[in-house]
Amino acid sequence: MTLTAVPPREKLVEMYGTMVKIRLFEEKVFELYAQNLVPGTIHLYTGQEAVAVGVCSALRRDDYITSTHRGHGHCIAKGADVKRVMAEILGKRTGYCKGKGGSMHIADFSVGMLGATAVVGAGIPIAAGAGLSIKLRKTDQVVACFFGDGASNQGTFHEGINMAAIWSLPVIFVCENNLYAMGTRQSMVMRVESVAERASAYGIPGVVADGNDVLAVYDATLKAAERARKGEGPTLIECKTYRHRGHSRVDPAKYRPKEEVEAWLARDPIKRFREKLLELNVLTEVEIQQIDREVAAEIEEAVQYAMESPYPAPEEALEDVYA
Amino acid sequence: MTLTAVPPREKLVEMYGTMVKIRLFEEKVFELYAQNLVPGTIHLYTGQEAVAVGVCSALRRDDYITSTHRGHGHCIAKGADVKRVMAEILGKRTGYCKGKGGSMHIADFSVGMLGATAVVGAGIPIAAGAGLSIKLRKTDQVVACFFGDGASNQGTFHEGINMAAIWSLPVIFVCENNLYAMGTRQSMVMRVESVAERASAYGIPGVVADGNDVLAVYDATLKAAERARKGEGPTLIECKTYRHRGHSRVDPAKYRPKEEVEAWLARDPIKRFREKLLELNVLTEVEIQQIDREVAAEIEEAVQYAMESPYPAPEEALEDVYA
Amino acid sequence: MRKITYREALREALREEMRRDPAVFLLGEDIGRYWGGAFKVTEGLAEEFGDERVRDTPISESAIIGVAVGAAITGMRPVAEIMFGDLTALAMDQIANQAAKLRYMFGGQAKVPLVIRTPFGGGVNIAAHHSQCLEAWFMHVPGLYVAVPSTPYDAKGLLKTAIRGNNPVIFCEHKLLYPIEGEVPEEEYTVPFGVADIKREGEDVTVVATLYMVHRALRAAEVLAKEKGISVEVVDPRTLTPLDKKAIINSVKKTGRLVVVSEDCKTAGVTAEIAAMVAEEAIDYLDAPIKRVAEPDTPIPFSPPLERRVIPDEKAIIRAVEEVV
Amino acid sequence: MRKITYREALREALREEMRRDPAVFLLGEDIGRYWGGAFKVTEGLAEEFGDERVRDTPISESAIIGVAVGAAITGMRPVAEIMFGDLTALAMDQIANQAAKLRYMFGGQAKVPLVIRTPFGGGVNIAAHHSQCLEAWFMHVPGLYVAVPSTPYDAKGLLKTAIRGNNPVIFCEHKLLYPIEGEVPEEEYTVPFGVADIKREGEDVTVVATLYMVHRALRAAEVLAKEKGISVEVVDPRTLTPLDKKAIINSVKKTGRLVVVSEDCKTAGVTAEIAAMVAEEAIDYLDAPIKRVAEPDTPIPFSPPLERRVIPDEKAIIRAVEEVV
Ligand SMILES: Cc1ncc(C[n+]2csc(CCOP(=O)(O)OP(=O)(O)O)c2C)c(N)n1
Ligand SMILES: Cc1ncc(C[n+]2csc(CCOP(=O)(O)OP(=O)(O)O)c2C)c(N)n1
Ligand SMILES: [Mg+2]
Ligand SMILES: [Mg+2]
Repeated sequence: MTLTAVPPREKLVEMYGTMVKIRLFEEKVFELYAQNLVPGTIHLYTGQEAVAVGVCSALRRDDYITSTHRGHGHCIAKGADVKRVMAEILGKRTGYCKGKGGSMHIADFSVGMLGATAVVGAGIPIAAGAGLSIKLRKTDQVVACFFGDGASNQGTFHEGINMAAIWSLPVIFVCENNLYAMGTRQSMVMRVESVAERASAYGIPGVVADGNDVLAVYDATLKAAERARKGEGPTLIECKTYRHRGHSRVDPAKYRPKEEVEAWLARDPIKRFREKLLELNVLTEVEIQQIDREVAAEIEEAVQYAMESPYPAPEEALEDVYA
Repeated sequence: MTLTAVPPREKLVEMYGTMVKIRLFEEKVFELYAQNLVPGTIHLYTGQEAVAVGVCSALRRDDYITSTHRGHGHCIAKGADVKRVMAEILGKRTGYCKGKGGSMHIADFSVGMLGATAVVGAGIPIAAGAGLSIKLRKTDQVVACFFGDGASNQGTFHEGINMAAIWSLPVIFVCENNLYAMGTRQSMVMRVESVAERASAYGIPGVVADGNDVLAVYDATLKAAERARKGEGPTLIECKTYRHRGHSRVDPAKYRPKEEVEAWLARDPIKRFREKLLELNVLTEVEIQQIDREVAAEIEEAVQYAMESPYPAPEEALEDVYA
Repeated sequence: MRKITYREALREALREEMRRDPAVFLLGEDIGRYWGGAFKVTEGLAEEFGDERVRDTPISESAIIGVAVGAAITGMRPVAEIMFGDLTALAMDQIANQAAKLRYMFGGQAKVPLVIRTPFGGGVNIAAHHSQCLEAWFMHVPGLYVAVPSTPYDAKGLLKTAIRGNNPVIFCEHKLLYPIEGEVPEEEYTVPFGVADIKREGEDVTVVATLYMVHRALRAAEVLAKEKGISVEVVDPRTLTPLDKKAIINSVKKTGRLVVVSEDCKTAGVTAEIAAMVAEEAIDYLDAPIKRVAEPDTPIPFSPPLERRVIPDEKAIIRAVEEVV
Repeated sequence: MRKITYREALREALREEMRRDPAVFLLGEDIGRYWGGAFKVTEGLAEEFGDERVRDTPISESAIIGVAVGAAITGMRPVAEIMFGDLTALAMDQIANQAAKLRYMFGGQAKVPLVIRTPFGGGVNIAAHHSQCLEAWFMHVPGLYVAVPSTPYDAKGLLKTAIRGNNPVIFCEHKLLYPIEGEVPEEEYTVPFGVADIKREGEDVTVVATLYMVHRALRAAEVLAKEKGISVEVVDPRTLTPLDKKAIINSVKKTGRLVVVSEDCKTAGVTAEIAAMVAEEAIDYLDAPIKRVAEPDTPIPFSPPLERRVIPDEKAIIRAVEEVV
């Protein structure tokens, strides 16, 4: 593919740093989970970093995103503070949602992260609604709406994208196709090759991007955002990617063929981007190691912050029901 | 279009008779409605006769159909007795549903008419389910599922057709595109020209048929049914048609341009079929008049039957909740 | 005072709030210039405010609410119409799991100022898919408010409160109420949530009723007063969430007898919660069993004699009152 | 007698009924050979019965139920799984307006032998979208049955009854019950609908509880007996529709005191209907106000101390019992 624009150096460096940040964050969450320090369940973003980072890097801070059960990466990519994300995941009062939401419901409205819904597909019309709000308020923001391949079989996908299409709303629908919805392979539940093909049912462009190539995702998003800001309506971008681990918690993901897993691990988005940056002479090995170390320190700090934060008091359960 | 098969003479005659039967039935319902004899609301099928008759003529008696709020025509075309349809519409105990269903919920399971649902789009997955039942029971029946252009924006359209597609269920999805959902023109709520285009999102054939040409509909259905019986899965047939009257009851349908209405009235499916039959020498003017008279008599009889039938007793309201 | 219909009262509330606040907009099926709403509540509003703010939607109930939620959490004040209350079932996830819960899940970050207007109720022979009263489902959803206006005055005042508030509201209308007339002042006013209205004072029995049943209860009270000398107090909660428990309990303290009337199916319906609340919090004031008047547990049938059988009428209310006095 | 888990009991019921009747088949998300159901209830069944009869579906809750309805009215006996009870909201129209009403609307022409299995309940810190108890919504839908097994024995026996019956059933399971063990005979048996089970006999107070709350009520009863000498009778209705009113009333006649315990949100929940029913039909036997123990009206929070605060525990039950004796 040809890129419309290679981002400037600082942007590239920042993108790399954010990808590493998500990766290390998730590895830490997994570790803490294994130590029984994370309540509930978790759905790690490991392997899909290029999608969240590619998309969010092409957005402005005042743009919106909506997220899913697999949302840590989206959150961090949009600019949320890892300290408070980690605190939320551990159920602490200092978390973004004061411990009420947890892993599946993180939100940070201050950076335009409109929250994760754990009902698969439910965020799609909500994102369209944020788009309608933008249109009615006449700002030039856009909304990026993340969802999975599995979500694209929900009625909300159809209704939400259709509404965004007919009203030319500034929404970028980002399908992260990681080939599976839990143990269900895409080919078991769809008779089309790519989710992007479904865009034609709504008269909008459907684009397939290499979801393990952050620059490809960035580029596709930039184009879609431009289109959206011009009032030309939504785009559906399907990012082909893969989750490195099981669906959630302890899922060993035995339903995936070994060769498939290996092939995708070989296409690790961070490894690829690192190579690219070296190739383009944007960063040296030494600089990369430096970034990796800094990010690791930031994550350590986040863990410490989260671990030291207090739990909410029981009576706080009764707050925030009504405004 | 080229027809795969022109039906035999008796079939053509029967098709003509059924179309007239639906037309006269609906005119009678309208008349009775104006006289305050029909409780509730009504959605007349007038103008769309070629669709129900074209589809049902291509089906076997043991095939199934599902229907909608605009279902009188489907019912009659599938072989239900006009007497009992009329009785149901008047709320009589002798109606197919003992007066419990009324115009929007007629069913006649004895002819495979699995009932009308008044929730727009809700019949689509139900039809898919009847298709699954056929597959599991290993019969060679098929299901025809009627719904409107408006219904194709419902989540159930997406979910139901997708499920039928991935499982190759023997279902024919028949979209009766009469250009409007109540006062809402199709172009206001869809960014595609034809509903049939949406079939590609499910990897199934999408066909546009002239819904005012009974033979075109018949032909498209025959092909879809053959495909379905061979286990090749569903087809989406969009029948372009027009309702002659308003959406329901007293709707004067002022939202429709006069020229549009006139153009469509000029393409009246019964008039056209009548001309065709004369042209093909299947029927003479005299024979046609004879059929028209016989049908009119049958409708009169149905009205009389329905009018003379008793209302259900109040306590019958408490029956049929559970089997 | 001037009299206007319930329909006009609702329309006035919408018009006034749309004039007052540019963040208010309407969306729903056929609410715009081509139809004006299935029950004509929004008639004329597209002409005044344009198609952008009076927005016709596809037949996509779930997305209507979802889109409204997205707009609400980003600064707008959507008023969504679901054409028939029965069809809220199609949007139940967006209503109960999204609209109602986002604020809480996000630890108070979101405000969801969303009004969902929808007509409930039977009496017009349109059968099982267009006649239900489903308020009880929504009472069971924390994070939602449930408004149930029975008069033009309450309709206008409650709708304005709903639109100005910062929480999602299921605004329950009733098909048979649209044409009824009542006094509505020309001047600006609102009706607060959580404040019941004593629609008729009385001494012997408390009848709690909502929506169209308020009118049936009032007619029953009239008959009981005239024919039996029984004095009935009719309490209209006006909102089911928040529920004005105090007003109900105070009335029960006075009368010692409670009949709860609602048009929904009896089991686990509106009458269940009100009866249970009193049995829990005020049982000692009761001199007789609590009576519930509601629909039997059947879908709503089409044919007039059948439908009349299931919807509570004045006679059923009178019978219940006589049983407890 | 041998002991097996609730999960195994459910699986046995499915397996036996699938062997007995070729019309029985299963459908749902990830119920097949690749996962065996989110809670592993259907594990191994695809291997025995094949992918056609243990059918993995797309994530399309509304169509899962719709397809099941279509299959049910044409001769099959589908058992649909909705992965989490909260997600029934997505299929509410197909459940409440289609499955439950078709038979009635069509004047008895249709039979809808459809079982919808779904896990409700909290206690595992998965927050507002995966923790609710929503049985009350379904009690309010005529045409549906609502089963609420609390033990392996009841789970197996009720599920077999559900599958053999000719009506739609919401079969409510509970996440915390899956691993619990209980006695289940090797021999064939079924548990009828509408017959409550006295899980513990007692004299002083009737505690009606369902699902996981039965176990908390039993532990509370143990404590109360030991520490306070209060004798608690624990009544488990086992099905909420049909509800065994007689068993509840008989127990209240004996004890004169009623505490109703349920894990759902209090307002308009399960406890409301049971309390209201007794207030209406058996108030004269009561020597104290009815107490309801349920969740406060909040969504279910994620963090352990918050979640513990909202889900009724033994202490809350003990407190309620002490308040009425
Ligand atoms: C409506 C709904 N159905 C089912 C679930 C349970 N569930 C959680 S994640 C998931 C798979 C989602 O797959 P996909 O959309 O591809 O996202 P991924 O997990 O692959 O990121 C399922 C079935 C849910 N949370 N919501
Ligand atoms: C889910 C749902 N939404 C809204 C309605 C109200 N309604 C009844 S018919 C109708 C229009 C349907 O349009 P279409 O599907 O094109 O069928 P047509 O009436 O043109 O035959 C609407 C909106 C309904 N019954 N069900
Ligand atoms: Mg996936
Ligand atoms: Mg139409």
